[in-house]
Order: sequence, then C-alpha cells, then structure tokens
Amino acid sequence: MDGFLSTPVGILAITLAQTLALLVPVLMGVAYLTLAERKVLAAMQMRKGPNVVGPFGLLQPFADALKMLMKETIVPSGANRYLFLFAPMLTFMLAMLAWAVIPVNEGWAIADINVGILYLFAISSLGVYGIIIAGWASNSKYAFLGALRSAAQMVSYEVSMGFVIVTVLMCVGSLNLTAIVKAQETVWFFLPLFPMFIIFFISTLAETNRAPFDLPEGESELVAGFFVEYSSMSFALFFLGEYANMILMSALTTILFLGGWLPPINAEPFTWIPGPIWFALKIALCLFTFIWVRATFPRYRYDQLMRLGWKVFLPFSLLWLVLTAAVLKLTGWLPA
Amino acid sequence: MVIGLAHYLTVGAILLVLGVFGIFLNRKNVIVILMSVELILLSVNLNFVAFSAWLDDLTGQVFAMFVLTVAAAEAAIGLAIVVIYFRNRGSIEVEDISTLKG
Amino acid sequence: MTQPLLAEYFPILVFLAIAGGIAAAMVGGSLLLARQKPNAEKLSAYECGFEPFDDTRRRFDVRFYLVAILFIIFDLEVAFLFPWAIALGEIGWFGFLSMIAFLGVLTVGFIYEWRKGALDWE
Amino acid sequence: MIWTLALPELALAVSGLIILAAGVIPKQDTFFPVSMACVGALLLAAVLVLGQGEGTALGGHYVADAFSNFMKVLAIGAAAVGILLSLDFNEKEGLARFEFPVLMLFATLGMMVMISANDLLALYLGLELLSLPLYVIAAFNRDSSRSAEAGLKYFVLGALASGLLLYGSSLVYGFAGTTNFDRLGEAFAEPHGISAGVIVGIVFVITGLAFKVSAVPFHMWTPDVYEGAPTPVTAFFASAPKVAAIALLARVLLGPFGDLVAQWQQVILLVSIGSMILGAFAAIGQRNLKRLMAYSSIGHVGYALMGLAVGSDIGLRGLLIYMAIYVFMNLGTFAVLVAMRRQGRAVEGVDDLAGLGRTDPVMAMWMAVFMFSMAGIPPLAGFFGKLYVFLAAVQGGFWTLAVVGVLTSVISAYYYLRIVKVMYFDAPIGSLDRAPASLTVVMAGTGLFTLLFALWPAPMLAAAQAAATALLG
Amino acid sequence: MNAAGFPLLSLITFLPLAGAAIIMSVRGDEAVVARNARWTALWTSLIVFLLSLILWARFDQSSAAFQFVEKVSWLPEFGVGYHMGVDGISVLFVLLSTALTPICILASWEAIETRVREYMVAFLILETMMVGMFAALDFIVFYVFFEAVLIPMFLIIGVWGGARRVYAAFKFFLYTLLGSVLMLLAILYLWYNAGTTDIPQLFEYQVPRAAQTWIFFAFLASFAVKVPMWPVHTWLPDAHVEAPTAGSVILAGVLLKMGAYGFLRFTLPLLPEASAAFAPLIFVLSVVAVVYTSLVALAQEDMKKLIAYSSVAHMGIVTIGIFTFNQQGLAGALFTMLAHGVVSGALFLCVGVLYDRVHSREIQRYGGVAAIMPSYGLVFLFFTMASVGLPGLANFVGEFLVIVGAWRVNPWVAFGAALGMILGAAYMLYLYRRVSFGKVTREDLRALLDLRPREYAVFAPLILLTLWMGVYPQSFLSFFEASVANLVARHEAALGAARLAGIQ
Repeated sequence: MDGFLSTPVGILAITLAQTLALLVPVLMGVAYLTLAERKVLAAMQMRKGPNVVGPFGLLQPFADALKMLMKETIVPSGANRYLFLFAPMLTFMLAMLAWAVIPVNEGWAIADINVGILYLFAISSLGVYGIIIAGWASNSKYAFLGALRSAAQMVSYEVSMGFVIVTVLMCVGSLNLTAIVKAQETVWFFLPLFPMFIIFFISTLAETNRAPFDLPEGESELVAGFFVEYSSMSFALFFLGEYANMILMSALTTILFLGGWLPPINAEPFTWIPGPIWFALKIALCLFTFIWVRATFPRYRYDQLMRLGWKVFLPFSLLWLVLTAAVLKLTGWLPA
Repeated sequence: MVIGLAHYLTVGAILLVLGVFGIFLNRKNVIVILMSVELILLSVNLNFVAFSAWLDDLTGQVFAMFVLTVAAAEAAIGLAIVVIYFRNRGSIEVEDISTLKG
Repeated sequence: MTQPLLAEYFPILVFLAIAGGIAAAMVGGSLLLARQKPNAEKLSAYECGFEPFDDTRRRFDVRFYLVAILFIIFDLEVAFLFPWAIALGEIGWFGFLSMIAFLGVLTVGFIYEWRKGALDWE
Repeated sequence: MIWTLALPELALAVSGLIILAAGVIPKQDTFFPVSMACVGALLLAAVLVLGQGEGTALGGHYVADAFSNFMKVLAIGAAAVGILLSLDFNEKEGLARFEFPVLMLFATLGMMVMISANDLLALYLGLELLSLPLYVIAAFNRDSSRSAEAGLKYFVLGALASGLLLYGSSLVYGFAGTTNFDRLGEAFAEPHGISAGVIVGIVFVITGLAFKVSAVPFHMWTPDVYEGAPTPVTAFFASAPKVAAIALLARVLLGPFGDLVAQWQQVILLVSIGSMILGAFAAIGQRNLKRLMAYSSIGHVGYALMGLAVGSDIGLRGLLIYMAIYVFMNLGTFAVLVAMRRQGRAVEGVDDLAGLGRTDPVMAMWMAVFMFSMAGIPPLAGFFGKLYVFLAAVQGGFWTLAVVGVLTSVISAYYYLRIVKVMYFDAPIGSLDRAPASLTVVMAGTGLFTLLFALWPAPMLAAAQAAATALLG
Repeated sequence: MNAAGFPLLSLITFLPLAGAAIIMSVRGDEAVVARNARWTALWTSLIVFLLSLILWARFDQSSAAFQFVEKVSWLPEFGVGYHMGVDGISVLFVLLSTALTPICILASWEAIETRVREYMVAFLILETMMVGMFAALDFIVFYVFFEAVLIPMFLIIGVWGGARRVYAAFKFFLYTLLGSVLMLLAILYLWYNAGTTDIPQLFEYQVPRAAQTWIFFAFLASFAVKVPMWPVHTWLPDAHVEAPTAGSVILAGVLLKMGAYGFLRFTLPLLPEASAAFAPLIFVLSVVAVVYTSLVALAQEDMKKLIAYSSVAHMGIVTIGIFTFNQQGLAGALFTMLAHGVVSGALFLCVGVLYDRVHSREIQRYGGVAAIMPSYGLVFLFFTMASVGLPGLANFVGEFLVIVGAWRVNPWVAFGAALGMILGAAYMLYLYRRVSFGKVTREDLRALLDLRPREYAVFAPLILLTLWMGVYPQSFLSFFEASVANLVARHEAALGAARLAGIQ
C-alpha cells in the first residue's frame, strides 16, 4: 500500500481524494450559506425565510440549483460568446482554487506551500478578471459600468488589505499559512492588532462586494451590476463564486487574526474539540457577521466608498504598519 | 524531462520576439503596444529569475523585483499618455499617430 | 529549478482541474438539459427602452484609469513590503530605515495625489 | 560603506520630495517659486558634486570619480538652464504647472544615478528614473495633440529601448554571473570568460543606450518627439539626457566591457558614421527648426561617438569636451527657439527667423554664433569640440571616421548657414516679440561661452582630461 | 627683436575687435549709429595701420628669423600655444591687410547704406582675422584665423551683396570650408606625430615620405581653393561679382593671398619632397589657369567678373612662382601677390566708382566714360596699365621675376606665364576701351560726376603705392630676401637629404 502511494498514480489519487474532501464541504458550505443568509436576514427582520422545501427549508439550495440548471442560458446578441461563458467559470474556479492552500488543521492543507499567503493574495486579486471579463463580454452599459465599479472597488481595498497582511506577517516572520496560525498560540492577532483587524474585516466586505459596499450590483442603480445579462447556470456560478469568496475571506480572517484551528484557550475542555471544528466555527462566526452587517447598514455611495478606501484605510493602515514595525523593532519582539 | 536553464531562456527569447514584433508589426491599437512592452519586460524577468536560480545568486531576483516596479510605473505613465492622446485625438489606432511625419 | 518545488504545486494543478471541471460541467449541463429557445428580444441587451447606438465599450470614465494606476503603484509597494516584513528581524536598522525611506517617498506621492484630487471620486 | 559619496543624489532626492510636497499644498499657482527652488536644489547638488570625494559606495553600485563629476556638473547645469528656459514659455503656453520643474529635477536625479552607476542595476534604475519623467514632460501640453503624440512615441520607443537594454543586461548577468561593473570587467579580462551570450547581451545593451542617445539606426523617434514636445522640453531633451546617456555608454563600454573593445568598436564606429551622415543630410530639407535641431543633434551625437569609437583616453577626452561644448551651443540655440514668438504665438519655422538680423540684432547675433559654432567654424567653441574628436580619430588611425566627419560637417554647415542666411539675408516678415529676460540671460551666457571659449580653454580641457583618466585608469 | 616685450602683433590683431565692440555698444537712431560706426571703424583701422607701420620700421630685413615674437601658453599639455610672429614672408601681408582695410572702409562710406553698423563690425572682425592669420606661428592658431575669415566674409557677401548674393555666399563658404577641413585632418596628423603645432618647431620635424603625399593633397585642397587654382576657382567669380565693392577689394587683395601664403608657409617647408614631386602638377594647373581664365575673361560682359578672372590668372602666376623653388620665382610670387593685392583692389574700387553712380556692372552699359569723367578715366587707366604689367608699375617686377624663375625650371612654364601676361593685356585693354573710350551711347551717363574728394582719398594711396612698388621694388623685395633665401636653402637641403637617403 505504501508503495502504491509513492508512485505518481498514487500521489495523484491521494491528491484527488484530498481535493474532493475539501471541495465538497466547501461547496456544501456555499450552498447552505445562501440558505443561512436568507434565514438569518429573515430572523433579523422578524420573518421566517425559506421554509417550504424540506424541513426548515433545508432542501431549498438544491431546489434553487435545480431551477437554475433547467433555465435557458441566454447569451446576448452583442456579446462575445466565449468570454461571456468563460467569465463565470473563471470566477468560480478562482474561488475554489484559493482553498488549495488553506490549512484546516495542523498539516491539513492540500498544498502547504511556503508562500501561501502570497498565493491567496494573488488568487483573490485575479478575481477581478472574472468580473471585468463578464462586464466586457456582455456588451451592455450596465454590465460594463458595474464591472468597472466592482473592479475599482476591489482594487482600492486590496491595497489596505495588503498592508494589513504585511503587518501580520511582521509578527509571524513567514509566509506559510500554517506558520501564521501557529504564531498565534500565545495570543490571537486580533487583540494586539485590533485596528488592523477591523480594517481587514471591512476590506473583506468590500472585496467580496458585500453590503454595505454592494454598489457594483446595486439594484437601484445598475440593476444587477456586471452579471445583469447572465442567466441560468452561469448566473449560478457567479453566485456560487461570490459566496465561496465570502467563506474564503472568512477563512482568511480566521487564519490571520482568529487563530485558525486553535482553540480559544489551550486547555482541557477546549482541546477536546478537534481543530477543523474550531476552524469551521470561527468561519461561521465571521459569516454571521457578514450577514449581520448586511442587515444593519445602509449602502454606501460610491464616492464615500472610494474615499473610505483611499483616504482613510490606506493612510491609516500604512501608518499602523510603520508603527507596528517600529514597536516590534524597538522591543525586539520580532520573530527570529 | 528536466526543465533546465535553456528552456527558460528559450521561452524568454520567444517572449522578447513576440513583444518586439507586437510593437513593430501591430497596426491596430496602442494598448497592444503597451502590452507588448510588458511582454518584453516579462521575458526579461524570466531570464533574470532563471539565471538567478541557475547561478544560485540573488542579484537576478532583486533585479526582477526592480524591473517589476519600474514596469508598473511605466505602465502607469504609458496609460496616462494614452489617455491624454485619446482625449486629443479621439482614437488610439496606431495608424492615426501620424501628425508628426517622421 | 528543483523538482520538489514544482511537486509542492502539483496539488494546486489538480485542484484547478477539478474546479474547472465542475464549472464546465455545470454550465455545460445547463446548456444540455435546459431548453434553448433564443429570440431577438431575449438576446437584446438590457436597456431602458431603446437599443444602444454603438459599442458600449467605447469610452468610459477616466477616473477608472486613475484608480488602476494608483492601484498598480500601491500594490507594488505591498509587494516590496512582503519580503521586508518577513526578514525584518534579520536586516537590522539599516533595512528597517531603508523601507521607511521608501515609504516616505511614497507618502510624498500620496500627499501629492491627495492634494491633486486624484483620490476624490467626484 | 561611504554613503556620503552619494550625498548629491540624496540631497537632490530629498529636496525634490520636499519641493513636490511644498508645491502641491498651497492653493495658488506655485510654478515660479517651485522652479526657482528646483534650480536652487540643482545648484546645491552641483556644489555637492564638486566637493565630493572619490570612490565606490552603496555596495559597489555607485561610483564617484572625476568622470562622473564632470558629466554630472554638465547635466545639472543643463537641467538648471532647461528650467530657466521653461519659465516664460510655460507661463505663456498655459503649461505653468509646478510639476514641470519637479519632473525635470527628478529626471536630473536619474541622470546623476546613471552617470554614477557602477552596476547594471543602478544603470537601469537611473535610466528609468530619467526616462519616466521625460515621457511625462514630452506630453506635458495635455491639450496639444502633437505633444501627446510626441509623448506617446517617446514612451513606446523609450520603453522598447529599456526593454532591450534590460534583456541585454539579463544575458550579461547570466553569462558573466554578476552585474557589478568592476567584477564584470574582471570576468571579461580573461579571454575564456567571453561567451556568445555576453556578446549578444552587449549588443542589446548598446542598442538600448543608442536609443537613448538617438544614434542611427535608433534615431527615428527623435524628430517627431523634438517637434511635438514643448520647446523648452525639447531643449532639455537635446542636452542633459544626452550627456547622461553618452556618459553611461562611455562608462559601460570602456569600463566593464573595456576588454571587449574589439567586439563593440565596429558597432560604435558604424553608429557614429551613420549618425553623422544622417544628421548632415536629413536636416537639409527641414523647415521646422525643432525638427532641424533634432537631426542636428543626431549628427552631433555621431561626432561625440567618434571619440568613443576610438576607445582611447584621447577619444574619451574628445567626447567629453564635445558634449560639454555641445550642451552650451544647444541650450543657447534653444533659448532662441523658445524666445521665438510673434504676437504672442510661438513659432518654430525656419522662415519665421527671416530678417531677425534687422528686427532683433542681438538675438540674431547669438543665433548666428550658435549656428557657426555648430557648423564647427573657428574660433567658436564648436570648432574645438570637433577638433578634439577628430584629433582622437586621426591619432587612432580611424581615417574613414575622420574623413566622414569632416565631410559631413561641411554638409551640415549648409543648413546651419541657411539659418544664418534667413536671419541676415532675407527680408523681415514682421518682428518677433521681445525675448524675456530669463532667455536673454541664457542666450548671453551660452553665447559668450561659445564665443570666448577659445580664449581660455585650458580649465575645461584639464577637467576633461582628468575625467578621461579617471575612467580609463 | 621685440625688445620692449610689447605685444605689438597682438595689439594690431585684436585692436579692430575693440573698435567693433565700441561700434556695437553705440545706441541711438539709425543715422547716428551709422555715422558713428563709419568714423569709429575708420579711426580704428587707421590706428591699426599706423601701428603696423612700426613693423615696417623696426623689421630687421637681414634676418630670416621670426620677429616680434609673442608666445603664450594656451593648451600647454597639447603643445599648442598662442604664438605670434612675422618673418619676411608674412610681414608685408600684415601691412597689406592693415593698409587695405581703411581704404575699404572709406570706399564703403556711402556705398553701404543699410546696416552700416553691422557692416563695419564685420569688416573690423575680418581685419582681425586676416592679420591674425598672417601673424600666427602656431598651426592651430593659424587654422582658427584662416577659417574664421569665412564668417565675416559670408555675411559681407550675403547681406550687402548683389542680386545672387545668397548663392555666391554659400558657394564661397562651402567651397572654402570643404577644402579647409581636409587640411584640418592633415594638421591633426602632424600634431599627433610631431607632438606640437608650433610652426618653427614643426619645421624641425621630418614628415615621413609616405605621409607627405597625403598631407600635400590635404593642404592642396585647402589652399588651392583659396588661391584659387583651376579647376576649383569657380566660387571666385561668383563671390567677387556679388560682394560689395569693399568686399571684392578684400577678397582680391588679401583673401586670395591666404592660399598662396599657405603654400609658402606650410607646403614648401613641411613637405619638400611632395612639393617637388607634385610641382609639375601645380605648373600644369597654373598654366591652364593663366591661359584658360584669361580667355574666359576676354568673353566677360561684367566688369567685376572680368577682373575676378584676371585675379585667377594672376594667382596662377603666383603659384607658378612658388613652385619654382628658386629665389627669383619665390620673390616674384611674393611681389606679385603684394602688387596684385594693391592693383586688383584698386581695379575693383574703380568698378565700384561706376557702380555707385550707375548701379550696373555691365560693360555694354558704359562707353566714353573717360570723356565724362576725365580724372576717373585717368585713374582707371593707371591701374589697368599696372595690371597689364607696364614696367614702372607694381605688377611688372613680380611677374618678370616669376617668369625668370620659371624659365630656370621649365621654359614651357615660363612661356605659359608670359602668354598669360599677353592675354592679360588683351582683356584689360579691351575692357578699358569699351568702358572709357568710344562714343557715349547712353544719355544718362552724361550726368555722371567725376571723382569726389573722398574717392581721391581712396585712390591716392593706392596710386602712390603702385608707383612706389614699380619704381623702387627693392624697398619691398629687401623685406623677404632673407626669408626666401632661407626657404630655398632649407628646401634644397631637405631634398638633398632625401636624395641621399634614397641612395643609401
């Protein structure tokens, strides 16, 4: 058996198995996140939410999926057909691909590469392409403008996200995601780096085009933003991609600030629960906050959004980065 | 097959040629020229990084970092110039760039 | 060019294949399963009343360019910060101050952009 | 690490940043004070350069010697004069934005880095720090399609040139294993250290630099860019960056590649001959003064490169003297070009000078001095520039080069004379506006230099000799 | 020699520049400026002339050495210095230049009406360059002055010249420049190989035989254009015709001598073997020039052009004299140069007198002038005769000596030169006949006024000089006897040494 596993075919088989083992829960998570969002929003607005399909509406996601599958795929006449169909696939693929490096538990990362955080940063940046291509290929004013807005917005917040990540990295001394989690064994980074944590969280909202920064798809202004022309399964793929990104961003927040799979207190009752559960719980907490924010805050105007990104977050995170570096340098707390 | 230095250099050379041809043979759009320039810089970076690994010397990678930075600045300026050109002429077709006969 | 380095990335390749497969299967499945009955109205772009006259991609706000340019510049700054942050412990005060000087230069640029209104949307 | 050696650059960089920040904060127009501040910063840098020691610094990336000091002072001076030229012009053309002098200042910083580069990396960074501001100021007149086109062309070809230069650098790095000039020199000193890759790399590097000095066959951007860019910008283009690029070419070829002289000499030789011939013939038919000056500058680069092609210290000395004199003549000529306005509108045709000898004798006199000097007629300074490069060519036995040089200088005399002819022999077609004080000062300064250089050439010759010795050891 | 250590030559050379500076600094309305410019220029040039008379007085005629020497280091590390001095060959040319300049200024007194200030400035600068060139004892300094002459001359022809002045100015400039740059290369070669450009030191340097040929042709390119020799003389008629009168005078009187002076000063002493080897070539060219241009002159319809061609012919005689390498030939050449400087200058002034009144140079346009303007007719006749070589007037002595010198070398050459003299008599007398005698065909000529006092002032010194040179040539010949003898001796010694080396 051991022999088989070290042959190329064996490695491939193991990798395939691992990939599926990760992807299936993620996809399930995405499916139920859509349901959870509706449920939570409903609860916050004193409604019931979906409750017809299955017990407590638990089968609702599958019903939605089936409906989408059976709908006609409309490709507008002026559109670039191949790019038009490729864009949602790209978005979805990228949302999935990022998961390859996420450590669910110690050593439980499919590809534990030593530049994991760079990889994540890069993949999440590529997400812009899916949106731009979609807006471009649609050949519709609304889609195009929505795509541009979306891209500009994502790009604006990515800079401050970068600064935040750098700040965390200074405290870790490695680009490896596992190492980042392990560095938080004494204290989770959200405490010492609290302002950065807040900036990061808000930036993830903007990065995933979530409320209150959901301007690109603002119904009242641009109908549905860059995917106004989409229907059927390609529409679903965008949808899935977006929700997968939400989960991904939550995972990233968890890894960077909330100690990943680590239990809150490294003591008996908590250590009984395995790491992946802690990880999932923390993600769930973040996702709940996402939905909570959506239910609570009104939408930003676009200029306000840009101002917040460029004029508040950027200088502030830069300043904080320098301060952190100076403090670390002066106190000698830098990781060796 | 082990991928060696020669392969990287070949790819680099091909990219360079593509870039140069993209600049000179392109008859369509200025943006394509900007992209060709980036292609050239990409080929350079590939060369530097490949040599850096081959020589086991960091200079090449540092060089590549600087090239990246400058490439970004160059792209920014290039885009800006293209924009003011477009505002003046309403076109960025390569064939229209002929007010100054050279 | 060590082969183990490439092996580390092999799972990502597999991942890409699977994700791509799923996406393709979903779009393709829908194309196969669902009834496709396109007509001119259905295929027209979403518009308020009338058809667009020309290519909608022709021109757009220059401010998007500006954002793109700003992004390129600042993102590279971040790219420089990554290795610096990792190596901060080993490079001493000279390394620290070099980056501070670099950030100082960028701050001057930032001040310039701010005063010039490049960061304002309106 | 003796970082104080780089003090001029550091001072210029810091003052540039301060000026930029200070210039943007006030609400009102700060063009004039910022220009003055930039000139001040440049002068400060020049003083620091003169007071600088010698040696290498910054991990061997930076070298300061008599050669770099000579070229730096020249480049800084040219840049300062360039800013002076722009003062009045920019006000009148609506280009009086304070970024202009600041960009020129940073370009100058790039030149200084280039001149002091002792490593391919520093070379590249200096080159780009020079080029990027130049792209912008070429297109500085945002509302003129000619200016935008000039900027675009300059950008595309400049980017291509730096791409080629980089590709060459990467090959040199890969096959020699280092980017440091000193160590490259050591590597090439042993004959077996030269591989075909290095030769290809050198050719690419030379190509890239030839673009920057606008030598044939990489000159095609020059006329368009010179014509399209605002005139003070053209003046700047034709002087300071050329100095820096020539300095860089000389340092690269005579320093690290000094032992490969057999490999590059023929290339430079052909480039020099080609530039001289093109500069002489292509300018003849030009009716636009800026275009004419573009071809003229190509020709002058050809003469300067003659000194480099010889590869001896005499040749290098000739090159340095030539460049120094060229800068003076060129800035003076452009001061006249910048001053050319009729009823407030800038004019740039050769015919617009008609009858200048009658309507503005002083300006005409200076222009005539510059033209005769460029044609190489003694006792004006331009003659001495040519004298020293020809001397080098004769000494090295490069008779073809020398003969082509003198013949093309006769041919190019024709179009310089044509300008004199238009000014003095033709009837006036309405007078030009009075030149503003800043331009008259520049004209008089450069004109007196050109006129009186013959009286006391020894200091510049001594400085050039010292610089040449410093580079060639 | 220059006992007081007083830089007399430099003073003579650069004083005109001071005058030019004064003229340029004058402000005011045009009439005032013009008057001021004229007087300042005249006084400056007169003072310069008076100063140069000191040279005449204090020159040691018995010595072949350079006198009034000044030496200032200029480019010490390159062996180039500001070295001035005159010997018997050059001293009279300095005097010729300083003497002709005030005459020219006087001649342009009223002829030049526009841009008087610039004109006078150009003339004074021109004087500096001419004097400097004859006095320079450093090859680079010589070249600087030699070339710099082009600038003021270009402007004088181009601004104040006739109808085709632009063409003429360009042709003049580019022809001469093309020749000179080739010489520059030769100078650079000498500079590099001899390590100096100091002329006395260069005389000590033996140029390798192989290089001599090349250098000879490089020098020839420059000097032949300047002389001008056939077939590169074509710039001269254009330049002479289009230049203003005073410009023509200077061109004929001084500038043409620059080429011949170059042969004497450089080609002969530096390149003895090449000079000897190519002397036949020079003879052929010169004889062709003498005969051919004389024939061309016969056919001219334009007075100035005719005199211009006659200059070419006379200069052909000069080059013949130079390349005889003997005492008579060289002395004759030098004397002819001086005489031609005076006489052809005077002839151009004569044409100028008519041109000022009628504004035409066409021979057809005149006739019977002597009847209307008797004094003028006399003056014109006098100079025509001088030009023809009437014994007792200036030209005769020089030409005679040249023919004697040439006879010793090659009788055929002497025959050619003599033929030239005969043809010269033909065309000059033909010219005089057509202009001065015959019926007055045009009525407007009757109104012409005779010479004015200013014109008398212009011609008087020239007439005196012409007579003096013709009647008592020894006072001039004595100046260059020693130098020419030295030159001949050195030349023969060098050839002898070379022959000796060839035998061994």
